[in-house]
Amino acid sequence: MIDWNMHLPALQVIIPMLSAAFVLLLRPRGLAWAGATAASAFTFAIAIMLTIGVLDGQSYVYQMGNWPAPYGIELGVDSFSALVLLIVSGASTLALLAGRKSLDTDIAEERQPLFYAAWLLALAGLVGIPVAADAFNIFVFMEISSLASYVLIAGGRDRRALPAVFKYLVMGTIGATFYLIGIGLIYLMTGTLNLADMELRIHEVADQKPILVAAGFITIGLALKAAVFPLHVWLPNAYTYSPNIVTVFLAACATKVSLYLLIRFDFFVFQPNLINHDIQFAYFLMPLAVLAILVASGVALFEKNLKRLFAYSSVAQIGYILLGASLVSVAGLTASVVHMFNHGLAKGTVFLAIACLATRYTNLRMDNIAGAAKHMPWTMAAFVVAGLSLVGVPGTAGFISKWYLLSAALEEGTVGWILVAAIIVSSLMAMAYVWRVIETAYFGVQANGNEPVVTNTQAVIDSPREAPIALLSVTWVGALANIYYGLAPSLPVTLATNAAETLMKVAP
Amino acid sequence: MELLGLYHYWVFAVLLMIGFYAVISKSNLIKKLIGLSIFQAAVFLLYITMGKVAGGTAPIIQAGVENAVFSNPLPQVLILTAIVVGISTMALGLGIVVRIKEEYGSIEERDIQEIDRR
Amino acid sequence: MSSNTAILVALVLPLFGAFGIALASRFSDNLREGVTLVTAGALAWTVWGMLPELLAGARPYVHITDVLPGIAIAFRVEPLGMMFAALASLLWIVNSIYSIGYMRGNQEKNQTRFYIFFAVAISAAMGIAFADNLFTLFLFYEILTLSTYPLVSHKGDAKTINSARVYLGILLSTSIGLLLPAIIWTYYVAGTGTFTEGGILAGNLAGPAVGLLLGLFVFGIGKAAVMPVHRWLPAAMVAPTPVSALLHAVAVVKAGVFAITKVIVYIFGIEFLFAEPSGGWLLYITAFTVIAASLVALKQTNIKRMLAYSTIGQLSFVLMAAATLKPFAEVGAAVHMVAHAFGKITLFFAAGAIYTASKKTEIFQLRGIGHRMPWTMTAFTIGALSMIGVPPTGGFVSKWFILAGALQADNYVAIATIVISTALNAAYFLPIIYLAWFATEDTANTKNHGEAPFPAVLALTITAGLTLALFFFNGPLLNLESQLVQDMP
Amino acid sequence: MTIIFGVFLLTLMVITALAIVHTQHLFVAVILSGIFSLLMAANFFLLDAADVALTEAAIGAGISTVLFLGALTLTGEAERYRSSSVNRVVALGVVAAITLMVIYATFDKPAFGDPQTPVQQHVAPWYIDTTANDIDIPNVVTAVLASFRGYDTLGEVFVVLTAGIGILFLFSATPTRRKKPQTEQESEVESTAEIKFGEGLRHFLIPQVVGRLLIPFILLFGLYVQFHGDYGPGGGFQAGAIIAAAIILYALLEGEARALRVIPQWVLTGMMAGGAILYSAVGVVCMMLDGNFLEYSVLAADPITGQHIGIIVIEAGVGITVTGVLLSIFHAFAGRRRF
Repeated sequence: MIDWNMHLPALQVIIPMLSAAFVLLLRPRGLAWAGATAASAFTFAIAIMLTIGVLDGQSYVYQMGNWPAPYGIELGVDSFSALVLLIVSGASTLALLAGRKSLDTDIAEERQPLFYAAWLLALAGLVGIPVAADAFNIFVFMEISSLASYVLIAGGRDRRALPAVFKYLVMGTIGATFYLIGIGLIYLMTGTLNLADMELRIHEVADQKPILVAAGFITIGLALKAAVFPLHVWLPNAYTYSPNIVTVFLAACATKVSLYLLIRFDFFVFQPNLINHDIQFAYFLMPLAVLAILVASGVALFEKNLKRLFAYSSVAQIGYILLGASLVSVAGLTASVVHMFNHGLAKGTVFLAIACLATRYTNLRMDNIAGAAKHMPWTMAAFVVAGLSLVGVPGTAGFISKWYLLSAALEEGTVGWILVAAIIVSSLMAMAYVWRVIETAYFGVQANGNEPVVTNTQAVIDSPREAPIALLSVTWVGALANIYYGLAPSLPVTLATNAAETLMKVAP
Repeated sequence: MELLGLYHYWVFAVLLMIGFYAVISKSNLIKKLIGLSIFQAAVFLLYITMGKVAGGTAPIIQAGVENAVFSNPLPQVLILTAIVVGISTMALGLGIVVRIKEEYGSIEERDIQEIDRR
Repeated sequence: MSSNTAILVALVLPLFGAFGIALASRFSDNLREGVTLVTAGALAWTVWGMLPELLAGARPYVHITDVLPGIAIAFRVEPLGMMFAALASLLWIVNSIYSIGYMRGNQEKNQTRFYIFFAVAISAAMGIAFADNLFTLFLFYEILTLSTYPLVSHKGDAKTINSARVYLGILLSTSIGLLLPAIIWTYYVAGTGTFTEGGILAGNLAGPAVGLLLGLFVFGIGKAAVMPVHRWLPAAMVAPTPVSALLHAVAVVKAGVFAITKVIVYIFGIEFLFAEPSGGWLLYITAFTVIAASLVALKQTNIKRMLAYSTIGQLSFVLMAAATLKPFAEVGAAVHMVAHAFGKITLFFAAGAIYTASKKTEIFQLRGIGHRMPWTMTAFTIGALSMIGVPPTGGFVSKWFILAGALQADNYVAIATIVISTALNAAYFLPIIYLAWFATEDTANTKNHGEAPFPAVLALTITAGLTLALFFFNGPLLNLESQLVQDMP
Repeated sequence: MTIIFGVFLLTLMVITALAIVHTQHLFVAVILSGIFSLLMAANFFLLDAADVALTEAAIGAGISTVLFLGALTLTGEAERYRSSSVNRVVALGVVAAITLMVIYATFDKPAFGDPQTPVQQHVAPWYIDTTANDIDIPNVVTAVLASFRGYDTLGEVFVVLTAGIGILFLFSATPTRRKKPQTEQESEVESTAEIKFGEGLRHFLIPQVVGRLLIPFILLFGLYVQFHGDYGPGGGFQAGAIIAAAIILYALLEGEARALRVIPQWVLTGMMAGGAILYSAVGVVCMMLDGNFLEYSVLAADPITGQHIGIIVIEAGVGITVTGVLLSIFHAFAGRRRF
């Protein structure tokens, strides 16, 4: 009898990948969507099984081809990767379940098998990274996910998607190449690619220049992929002009995976070995994180386009995640990991609600959606919940991460108070930009008359008053999850605490 | 031998610099992609250089030859992969450039920004 | 019903009510109002039912869930919360009766939405009243803010939206910007945020930090409207009058002063705060707010705006009493919350009744109106007397206790403030009473009108009666609140 | 001697790269970058990396150049602007910072070619020994590629597949500017142009004859590289590129349309997916046979035979996908009308 439980880490990646190849061949209408959704749901189920296993204290290690560890490629799943796997596969599944109608309007029917195959490849790449325990293997899967997400974003109807995706491609490739230089230098000094082995062997050569430079290259390269301020310039347009459902998927998880990798590398490999690495890491990233939080929130305050507004908000939220990590403490790291989960939840739901709006309003500029709540009360109610979660109002998931982040900052003494101030100022800015949208949608009056301006007048008559039921119900699943994880956050908190303790090498 | 080694690393650094310069400063999108490919090629050189063993041969075991010195096969495998990844990125990039030309009528970054601002 | 279940019922009942209101509105308006009244009645019955046990010294407790390790959603009934809950649940009935008359009399739109959010706000007020720790308090505090937003912005025109934005902006930003750090700081230094008799901060915090933390709490709880975070209160006057009554008398501002008092009593601990000089500024800022708000009220011509500034003054009056940190003053603070609630709701009801009947909103328009609306203006007079603190009204009782506390503490700032503010209160209320009863009506500009619709008159008569009753039958209340301070010197 | 040759090649590469960046004529830049790749390949050969050299020559110099030229015909050949001075300063600043970083790193680097460095000591000997004992094929690079790090290679196949999907997806969009109905005259002009373009070099005798002669040999060579990968330099990637090159040559001679008739797009799409599926299926079969994913040893009673089977099959999968993807991409570029 085959022990499938043992194979889970491998299956996690292989299933979406193999399904992608099959989906490519599915011709008849709708089948590609169904295949992709089923594969994604299966992937999600595996992620859940892995999480349950991890919570039970099981540790997953898998040797590809049964070759022993530093020689062959090893896979491993611990609390940290399990959490990221949940975010990625969950976001993909929900987005697919919600998005059929929305994607039908964005992607012509004959292009759909290609599109859904690319979607599954993006999923496979994104789950492949947290599962991998080998530095070069991570590079390969990083490229699968990047190339596939370029394709997904290029599916946007607006032609501005193309320059946006080109910029993303160039910057993403530079980031990946930096990463490659970094692991090349480490390999030069240690002779290994396996992360665990690297951690052991790097100790002897920790003070040598190539290792320091490698740490620099890897951190910068991954920061580029994770859209850390000021390397975020590719992100706003890429999110704005991609198909709405793709934005849901990517905004919820794509940058999180790069952040995962950044944190894993810096804490797992460098932190215990490099002298003063914690201080360098903090000095380098903390100012960037604070700037990201403040500047991006500020930009979001004045942004008119709904999607770009929340894209900038994502840049700010990435700043939060980084800020927690840059404290280099168990509490900070916990905050950071918890926020990965909660932000995925909140931002995913926000973009789902925006996708709902987009089914009725072709132009998502602020003044155009005035009074939308009258026509789409359920959509806007879900948006309000998600928006509050983004701000960090108690009772929502966002509050939990803010609580952890502030607690962690308070541990730091004087610097901590500056950080507290920054976090609070940006929370207030978040409140302002979220509320601007809510107020417009609930009380705004259309400049020219009372009815919504839909460029296609036919759509006003034909379209239902609310978004399609599948899309709307998934949006509400997201909204309710925001509340559920605001009141009973033990799942992300337990995983994050375990992850932080493992990374900081504190005995639990 | 030492000199050649350092020269390899310096050439790696210089090529990296040339490629990166082209990516950042050029306005033409195709030129940017060419720069990107030089940038990546430089990294290939870094890896292959480090795998070289003095007096070694390509890592192909030949019957009857005992105690042969082989260069390290691992960086070669990695770079094989990286080359293929590189060409895939490049192809996709070119596809996007062609589509940009179709939609905007230009492949100069400056023109595109100008058109979008309107 | 045991008191433990009663807590949960009190929290959930208004939510079921909201649901019932939504359902009932599909059938008829009368049914909807019926549901509101029944729910309000049931809630009051539930809450008041806990009173005997509490007087006997019981402290019912319910633990819902641990959100994070050490941070729970839990509820415990103690004298202060009991008083607040009892007050809110009682006034909800009266307010509902009044709303029926007001909303119908003014043909307001979206009445169902109004009743639903009103019920949600009451549920949040119950949560605040019974909160066992800072986290739970904060949670319901924010729910209260958010659920009252649709009430404030009820009218939906541009001016209303602007004012509602000020309302929400100040309340949310102070709570996130100041209260949340204060709470996290408390959890961080004390390891807990549970309201404990005698406080939890003693030994965990000292020096100027205490004053700073107190500041974060006092200004973070923006609902208490201590200057300079009082701006939202006049802004919120754009709301329909029952909402203003809710905001000022029942839920919102009372939640603010209640929360601050609770924090002073159960987080800092009276003795700890008394021993720590850095917390002393609270007395001065509240005293300043009392005087300043009264002066501003003196200059107002719009009745509701005047009442709003009066509220700001009275709230700080309560806080000043609490900050006197003497047993009499603490009891006085608690009683004054009740007395002010009864008095101020009467005044708002009267103002609303005047508007409904005559569309008058300015003080100078009130000449001789007492003869057209005798019931309304009698109630108004009683409310005003209570604000000034003249017997036989509830306001006298509380002022008496507060003055006694100030004398006990030899606190001349407090004594002077009490005296001056009484004079100022008299200065802005007495002219209205004079105008209403003794001036001759300006007949040219007045349409012929009588009293407001019956439910409105009924409601304001009840609250005026309550104001008087508080003077004569205050025994149970004093008993209950003296439990707060029974261990004090 | 090799030292001098190495220095010469490296210097030439730098000069070529500078020329590429400097020229404003994109056609020249593309041809130069082909030359750059050839120089790189030669250099790899000097560094004992025969497989990489072959790949770089086939892919970097061959396929990449074809793709760039294909794109150039669709986009135009001139670079319109020089870099602005602001851009230049910024670029030079960033570049200088990174170069300093890299040169800083070279100081503690182990000596070039030293067999005692960690790179040569840690895992490398194990690969060479284990290949001899457990896999028993001469080419260690192939063993590492296909078995020890077979999972990487699987990922790589999917990267190629993604690129193929991406190009097909991008080019399945109709340009918005062309959606308007065309005037009669325009469409006529266009259709005649298309006929000429579609005919390839059919009317030129010498390329026709030479090409016809060459194609079978190229195909044969491709197959040789595919199946001889275990013994010498080569494998699925190189073979795929070479076979694709043969068919591209055919398309150049006979016209793109006719080439597409010989191997239609649905076959190509099938190849793209099929190769990848074949590869993954080997892994899944290994799982079914109670091994780990991609543990070829369980495929036959004798582990070494199992390894051989596994490597041959997955190399075939790689070859099929690479051929399919490269041809799809070529057709996508070549069959695109110029707008």
